[in-house]
Amino acid sequence: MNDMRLTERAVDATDVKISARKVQVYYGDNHAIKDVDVDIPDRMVTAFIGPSGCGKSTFLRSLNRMNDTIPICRVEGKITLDGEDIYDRRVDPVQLRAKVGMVFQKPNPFPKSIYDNVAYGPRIHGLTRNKAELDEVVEQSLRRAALWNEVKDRLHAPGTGLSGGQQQRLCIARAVATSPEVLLMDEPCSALDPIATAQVEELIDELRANFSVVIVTHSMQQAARVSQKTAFFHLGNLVEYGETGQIFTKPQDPRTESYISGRIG
Amino acid sequence: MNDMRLTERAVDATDVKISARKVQVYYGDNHAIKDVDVDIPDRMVTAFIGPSGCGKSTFLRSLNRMNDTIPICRVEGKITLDGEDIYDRRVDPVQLRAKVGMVFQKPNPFPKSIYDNVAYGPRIHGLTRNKAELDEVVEQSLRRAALWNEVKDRLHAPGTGLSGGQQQRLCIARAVATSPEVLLMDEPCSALDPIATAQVEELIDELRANFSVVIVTHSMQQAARVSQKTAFFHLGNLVEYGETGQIFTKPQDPRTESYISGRIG
Amino acid sequence: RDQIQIAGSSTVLPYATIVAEAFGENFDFPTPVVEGGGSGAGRKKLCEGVGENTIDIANSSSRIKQSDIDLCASNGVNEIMEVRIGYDGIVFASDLNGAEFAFTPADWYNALAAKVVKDGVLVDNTNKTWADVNGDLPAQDILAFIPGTKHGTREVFDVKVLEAGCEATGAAEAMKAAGDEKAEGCLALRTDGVSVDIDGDYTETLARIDANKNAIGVFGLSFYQNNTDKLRVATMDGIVPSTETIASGDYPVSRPLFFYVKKAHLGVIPGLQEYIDFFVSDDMAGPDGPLAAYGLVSDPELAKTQEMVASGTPMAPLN
Amino acid sequence: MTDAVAHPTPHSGSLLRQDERTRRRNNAERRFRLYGQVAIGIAIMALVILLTSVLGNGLSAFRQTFISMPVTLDAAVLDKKGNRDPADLKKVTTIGYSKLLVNSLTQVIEEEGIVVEGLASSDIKDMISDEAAAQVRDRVLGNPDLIGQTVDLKVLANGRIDGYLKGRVSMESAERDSNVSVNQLRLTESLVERGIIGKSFNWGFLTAADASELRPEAAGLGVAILGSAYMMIVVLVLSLPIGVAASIYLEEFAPKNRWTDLIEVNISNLAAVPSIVFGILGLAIFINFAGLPQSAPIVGGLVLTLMTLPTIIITTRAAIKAVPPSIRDAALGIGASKMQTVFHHVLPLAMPGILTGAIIGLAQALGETAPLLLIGMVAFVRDFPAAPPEGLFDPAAALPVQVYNWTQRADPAFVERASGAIIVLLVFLLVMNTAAILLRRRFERRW
Amino acid sequence: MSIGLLLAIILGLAAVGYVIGIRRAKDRAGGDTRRLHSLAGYHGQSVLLFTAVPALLVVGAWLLLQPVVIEARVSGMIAESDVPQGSSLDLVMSDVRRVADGLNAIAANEQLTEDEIAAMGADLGGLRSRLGNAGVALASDVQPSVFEASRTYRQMNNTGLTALSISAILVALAGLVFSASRIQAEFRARNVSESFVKLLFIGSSFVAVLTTFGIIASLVVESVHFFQLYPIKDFLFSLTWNPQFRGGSDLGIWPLLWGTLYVSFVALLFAVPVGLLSAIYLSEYASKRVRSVVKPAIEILAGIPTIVYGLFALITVGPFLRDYFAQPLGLGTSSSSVLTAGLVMGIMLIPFVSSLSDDIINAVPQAMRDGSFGLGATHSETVRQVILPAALPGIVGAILLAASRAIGETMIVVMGAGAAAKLSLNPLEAMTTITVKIVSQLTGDTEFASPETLVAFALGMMLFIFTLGLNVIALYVVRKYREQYE
Ligand SMILES: Nc1ncnc2c1ncn2[C@@H]1O[C@H](COP(=O)(O)OP(=O)(O)OP(=O)(O)O)[C@@H](O)[C@H]1O
Ligand SMILES: Nc1ncnc2c1ncn2[C@@H]1O[C@H](COP(=O)(O)OP(=O)(O)OP(=O)(O)O)[C@@H](O)[C@H]1O
Ligand SMILES: [Mg+2]
Ligand SMILES: [Mg+2]
Repeated sequence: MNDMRLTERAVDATDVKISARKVQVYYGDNHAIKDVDVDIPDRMVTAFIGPSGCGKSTFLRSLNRMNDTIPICRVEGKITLDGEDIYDRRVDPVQLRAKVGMVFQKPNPFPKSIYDNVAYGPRIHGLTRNKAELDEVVEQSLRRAALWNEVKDRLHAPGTGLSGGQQQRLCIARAVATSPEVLLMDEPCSALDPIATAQVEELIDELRANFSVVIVTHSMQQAARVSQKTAFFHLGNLVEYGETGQIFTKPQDPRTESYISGRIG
Repeated sequence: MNDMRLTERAVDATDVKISARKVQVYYGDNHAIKDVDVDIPDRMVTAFIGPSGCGKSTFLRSLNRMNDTIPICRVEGKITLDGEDIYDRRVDPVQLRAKVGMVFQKPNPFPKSIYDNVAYGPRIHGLTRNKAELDEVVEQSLRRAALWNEVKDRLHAPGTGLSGGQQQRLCIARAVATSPEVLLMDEPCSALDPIATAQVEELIDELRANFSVVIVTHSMQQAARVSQKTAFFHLGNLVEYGETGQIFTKPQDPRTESYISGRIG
Repeated sequence: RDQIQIAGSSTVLPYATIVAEAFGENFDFPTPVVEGGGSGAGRKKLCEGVGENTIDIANSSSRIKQSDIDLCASNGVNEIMEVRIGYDGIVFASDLNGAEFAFTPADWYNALAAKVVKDGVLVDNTNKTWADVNGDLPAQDILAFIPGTKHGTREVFDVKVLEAGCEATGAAEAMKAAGDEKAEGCLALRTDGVSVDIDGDYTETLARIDANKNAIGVFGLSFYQNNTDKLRVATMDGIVPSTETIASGDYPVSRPLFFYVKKAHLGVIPGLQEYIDFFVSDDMAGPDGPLAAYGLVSDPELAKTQEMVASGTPMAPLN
Repeated sequence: MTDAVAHPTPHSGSLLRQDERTRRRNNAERRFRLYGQVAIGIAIMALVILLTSVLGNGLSAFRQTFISMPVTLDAAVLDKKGNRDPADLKKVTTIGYSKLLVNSLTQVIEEEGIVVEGLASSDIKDMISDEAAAQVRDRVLGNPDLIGQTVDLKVLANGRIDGYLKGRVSMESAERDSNVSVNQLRLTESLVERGIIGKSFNWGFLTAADASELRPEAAGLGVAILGSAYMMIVVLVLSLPIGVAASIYLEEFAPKNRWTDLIEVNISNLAAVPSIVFGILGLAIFINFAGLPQSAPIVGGLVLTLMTLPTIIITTRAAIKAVPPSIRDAALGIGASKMQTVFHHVLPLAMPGILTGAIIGLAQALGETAPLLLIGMVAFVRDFPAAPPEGLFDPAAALPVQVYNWTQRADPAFVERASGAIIVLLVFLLVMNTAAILLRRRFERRW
Repeated sequence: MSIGLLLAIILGLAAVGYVIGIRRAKDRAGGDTRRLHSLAGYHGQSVLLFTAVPALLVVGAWLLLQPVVIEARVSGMIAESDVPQGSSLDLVMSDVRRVADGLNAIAANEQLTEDEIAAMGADLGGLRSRLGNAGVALASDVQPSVFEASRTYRQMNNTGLTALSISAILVALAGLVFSASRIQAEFRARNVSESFVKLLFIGSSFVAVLTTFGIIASLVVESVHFFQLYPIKDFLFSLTWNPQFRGGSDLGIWPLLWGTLYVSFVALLFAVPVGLLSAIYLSEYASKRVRSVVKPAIEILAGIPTIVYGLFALITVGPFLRDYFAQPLGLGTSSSSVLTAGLVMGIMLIPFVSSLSDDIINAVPQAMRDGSFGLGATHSETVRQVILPAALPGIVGAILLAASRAIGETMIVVMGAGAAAKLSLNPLEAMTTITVKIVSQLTGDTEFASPETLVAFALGMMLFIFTLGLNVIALYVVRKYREQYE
């Protein structure tokens, strides 16, 4: 793709957190991501938009090697985090994923209590020194995910007994609790009402102060509201990538334009 | 609740398809739906809105007795379909669910091929006489769910290998294929891009010609676009129910108003 | 290893356990460990070599074979003592409430053999009832439970009953005339289900007779003696089987029982010498001893055996 | 809508009336349910039949006939030199003690004034178990002070007398039985009336060692229970961890390639290897090659471990496979390592299946005889093995071995004991599995 | 120091190492565990592993080697003349060991010094009875050279043990110090201990492979031996099985293979439907209470010794089938038959199918059921068309397990189907299986080196190859139909 533009951007972006070069992802024979180059800046929110099935989740999952778990999935190209190739043999995907957290498209709480769901990350990463600290982290995370008020009386009820939107927020809380450097969120607000959405967006904005956030969203408005950078995917290609304002106001590619204006799907 | 208003509406509504009276739903001790009275008109789209966790899905599931599958769930009150109590002992939930189809909040395709997923309903209900007809129904349904173009070359690939949005549309196609009289859709467009959403909304509009559709949605815009009636739930209560236009323009309950204007969650 | 280890024939097993038990009770040595597992396997284990990991004594319901001796020799087991402990009678018995039978080997041959002589020519056996075989026998369907070919008892049955019957009926002659030099056809049995091989034990045969009241089974004398309230024994050539008739040789169907001692272990395994002395002592293997009480036919030449055991004479090469 | 016009919806009509098709489908549903009930019925019925037959045959083994009488431990017989020298005391064999017991019983009969015509003194001797003499001898050797005293003893009665009290032997059968006489039975009746002969709980059945064919009344399961317990310890300690570890590796870590296919096929194939072949293996590897002793529970345990491994691996793998991938994704997504994912999430969810594997595998291991046949455990063992770990290397029997041995014995008294042994085995199995069954119930959940 | 004590010390050290590891890790993190790469527990674990494992390996290796070394030395001390005629050095060595044990026991009982023990050599006759009193029975008097050898053996053993104790503890300490000193905040303790655990996992999966090698190795020698005595052509292609004591046997595998397949087939034909339907009923329809009672109850069926089934077949089922089916239908008069054995074996196999399938069915996510119910499917349609396909891999596993068990079963076949090797289609006739013949030929009274006995090994080998083939096919079939949910 338009390599020139990319280099340009790399210069003006303050700090590149993740950079992808010529990334290809295949599911068996299905070429799901084609030759994608992208630089995800630090301390910013990047939004991935694009029609359903265009490869957003796939690309997102390749950023923290979650694709490793799908046997038929194959990733080519180079993705670096802070300049280090994450597909290098020496890289421990565990450490990578501790740094690059993920909220999945389908909420997938553990069949454990709400508390344990959130406390899991801090526990395995040793983020807290004692129970009190852990309680603190759990409460904080649930608050930040705008779930605390709904569940504070039933922290020990199973996480799978929550409503769809609650599960989604639980998964956000769970991811936030480990304080990753990069947070990948796959449609984090799809099951949320406008107010909860606003709260999560607030959270995203807050996270941006220290971390890098990548969100996949179908809502143009949301992308416009929360992100500084936007990438538009179409049929596995990264069609356009740039400042959010620019993408939404002056898209350069006709496909971007027609998607934004609601003409292609 | 405001029984008076309800009676009023029941008169002016052309035809009541489902009517609920004093419905209570409990999950163990948790009183999730409190005393809900509602009449769902035939040949119309009814939207359920409300903050996450307020009981929309729960109420929706009680309309076709899907709550029966949750052991701790208990339903009280009376729900009638075409005047017949669906919780009557003589009612066969299977027949009920054939009439009242459902699309779940979390897409749950069967671990079968895309084709088999859609053909499942017609097959068990014996809706088609031969393979050609079945093929026809499958194609139609996939087309109506705006998925045909994406999957027509891989009808025999597993449905679980689709992207999130594709799975959601697959589940819609699956539900549509059985041509139910009432279709309950729990956030059918949550994972869909605007164009696909528009296509699904078109489908809903089309279904309205013959059937009754109930959709749960978090998007006020969507509710306004597709529904004729809207019910607003809050903390398990049905706060307000009425013509969509009226709810969005002149809400009577302060809670409705603040929800619509984005102040309570 | 402190205790004596014994393995081999399941026919000898009960006698060996009786002796082992008494030995453990009355001597300071631990009670020997006695295994079944079959004569063949026992002798194989005996011949596996000299040393703690190998057994000391192999029980056997038949004489050791040259191949075993060769195997022994190749593993350094050069001297073996052969001890004949007595005889085992093999009896034919049917359900207690059934008819009485008085057999001759010829009856058995005519009942079970694949080919029998009829009017001087070899024909396929079509006898259905015992009366077809011999007019003196009851008109009862033939159904015989005989030991499977794994059992040593079967060999005795083959030799002492079938072959004898084959000779007696003239079938052997006819076969030889027909070109079967060694009359091997004598041992070919019918396959139409009248003769049923039993791979299990006498208890199984007994259970089968329980389920098929008109069947005849082959048992060891001691087994029969313990179950006289369920079984009716048949005579052979007019002789009733008993320890006396077998000891005297009147009852034809019997066989000697042996055990084989690895001489190299004598003087090394504590109690081994004492055990074998004890086994063949009159207190045990004599006609009034517990073994006889259980059904072992005492060896008339026991004194010779005792002497041999005391002096530790190894067995001479097989002739 | 076009579709609906093309295919008029078949679900119209009242909910309260089932349409034809629904009725058919519901009938199919009912039939299906019925099949399930019938299937369970068949399984339970088979279980009930088997258990009743085992219990019916075997419960009587837990009671045994004893003769209670005063026995004079005559110093003139037991210690001719009168110096209580253990070496001399040992010279008196069980035959000597047997005479003592016979004298005592004869005396009792005389004192009670029981007269049975034609009763020979050998008849009296045969009423007392041979084991009794051995027991008294052991007791005296352990405590030489008893010599010269008259002690009240409860000694085992002969198996046929026991059989008479249990209805196995009758007057008619005694007439044909060379091992028991009608006179003995008459005498027994008189003694039972006077409370000298009677049945009581048979501790010996649980604690004593096996006995020879001449003393079915004395045969017990002590050595076998110990041997089985030792073997099961070995099996439990080895097969469950190894099996689960291997399954985890194959399901979660191993690359999916030819090599792991090979291992997979290989494991399913091992499950089909007849158990006796594992015995051949054990003989070759553990005894002949590694030099472990014959008849030892350690070898039995190792062989049974190898035999149960495939069962545990196959069930565990199936259970691990059934855990939905989204759970793994969730854990990996927050930076859990594969190992943590497995231990924290996958294993707990797979636990019911793993425990089922353990239950079935151990049941199989506990009841298996064939492989023990070749490693010398199907044996007559009288001496108790020592406490573990040394005891693992001592000869021992096992419960199924005892069952197998006893079913082959000629004396009908062993039939009841074999069934009794099966009861003990099943109780053993239940005790062993209770923990697993309870645990499994706790781990069962739907998500 | 006894081995038990040594092991206890090593494990104790490991436990100490665990604690030290945790402490040190916390120290290194300056009290703030969040700075650690891995949880403190992993640091402890890595120290534990480094302490225990090498030391245990040393102990293991030492214990394997020590006897070899010592016996080589000691056996040199025994005079040629002291080895009795026909006996072997090996046996004398066992005497040496026994005497040494006895000396140890005496020394321990009576608090003897080394010199006093040496003095015992003067009265070798008395020694035997002393040893006897100490619980060590000897078959004959102790020879002087044997006594000397025993003493040396004892001393060397004691020295060896001391040396072992010292070196093992040193190794443990070294491991402890080394791994504890490695602890840094950044030290990847989790990776280290996880790699270690993974290694253990790999090792465990090798056990199965090694078992296979072991089986092949233990079968192949005697099989070759068999084929030298009996033509492989006849074994593979002859249609009769008729072993004889005096040779001239026909040992064709086909009747046995046929019997094996037939009996297993009948057993599965019974067990699979019953087991599967029970599993479905238990997991889908039955109440929790019923399930929690019935499931363990059915599992008892797997624990009943096969001999009980055998007797059940022999006494009850066999005559029943004969009287009510075989005879009225004119299909034979045999009370033992393939059908008898198959049915009874089927009962035994029910839990293999039902319990495992039940667990797997239970593990299918509820969302699958909801999806199907939501479309108006009945419960049975849901089960048949959604749940069973999703649970298929596990169910196939269960069925394979049951099939394996069926092929390997002996007792039920012996008593239920009889011992007659026959090629017949009639299920009411007696037949037998490979496994039965392996057992019976191996434990029979025939001489070992004859083809009649050795054939057992060849049968085992053929069965192994045969089931291997079946399993390969099964693997590919399952692969093809595997369906993954979510
Ligand atoms: N299976 C369950 N067990 C227990 N409680 C449940 C269960 N499902 C839902 N609840 C609780 O019932 C309440 C209503 O849940 P419901 O799923 O109906 O919410 P909803 O309106 O659909 O929300 P959302 O928009 O987030 O999907 C919530 O408080 C939820 O936690
Ligand atoms: N596990 C899988 N196996 C095979 N194909 C897959 C798999 N997951 C996704 N695909 C295919 O890869 C393509 C990209 O999928 P992806 O999930 O990345 O889409 P997406 O952009 O996230 O869409 P959505 O907005 O619907 O979630 C789609 O065509 C999809 O069908
Ligand atoms: Mg997606
Ligand atoms: Mg919901």
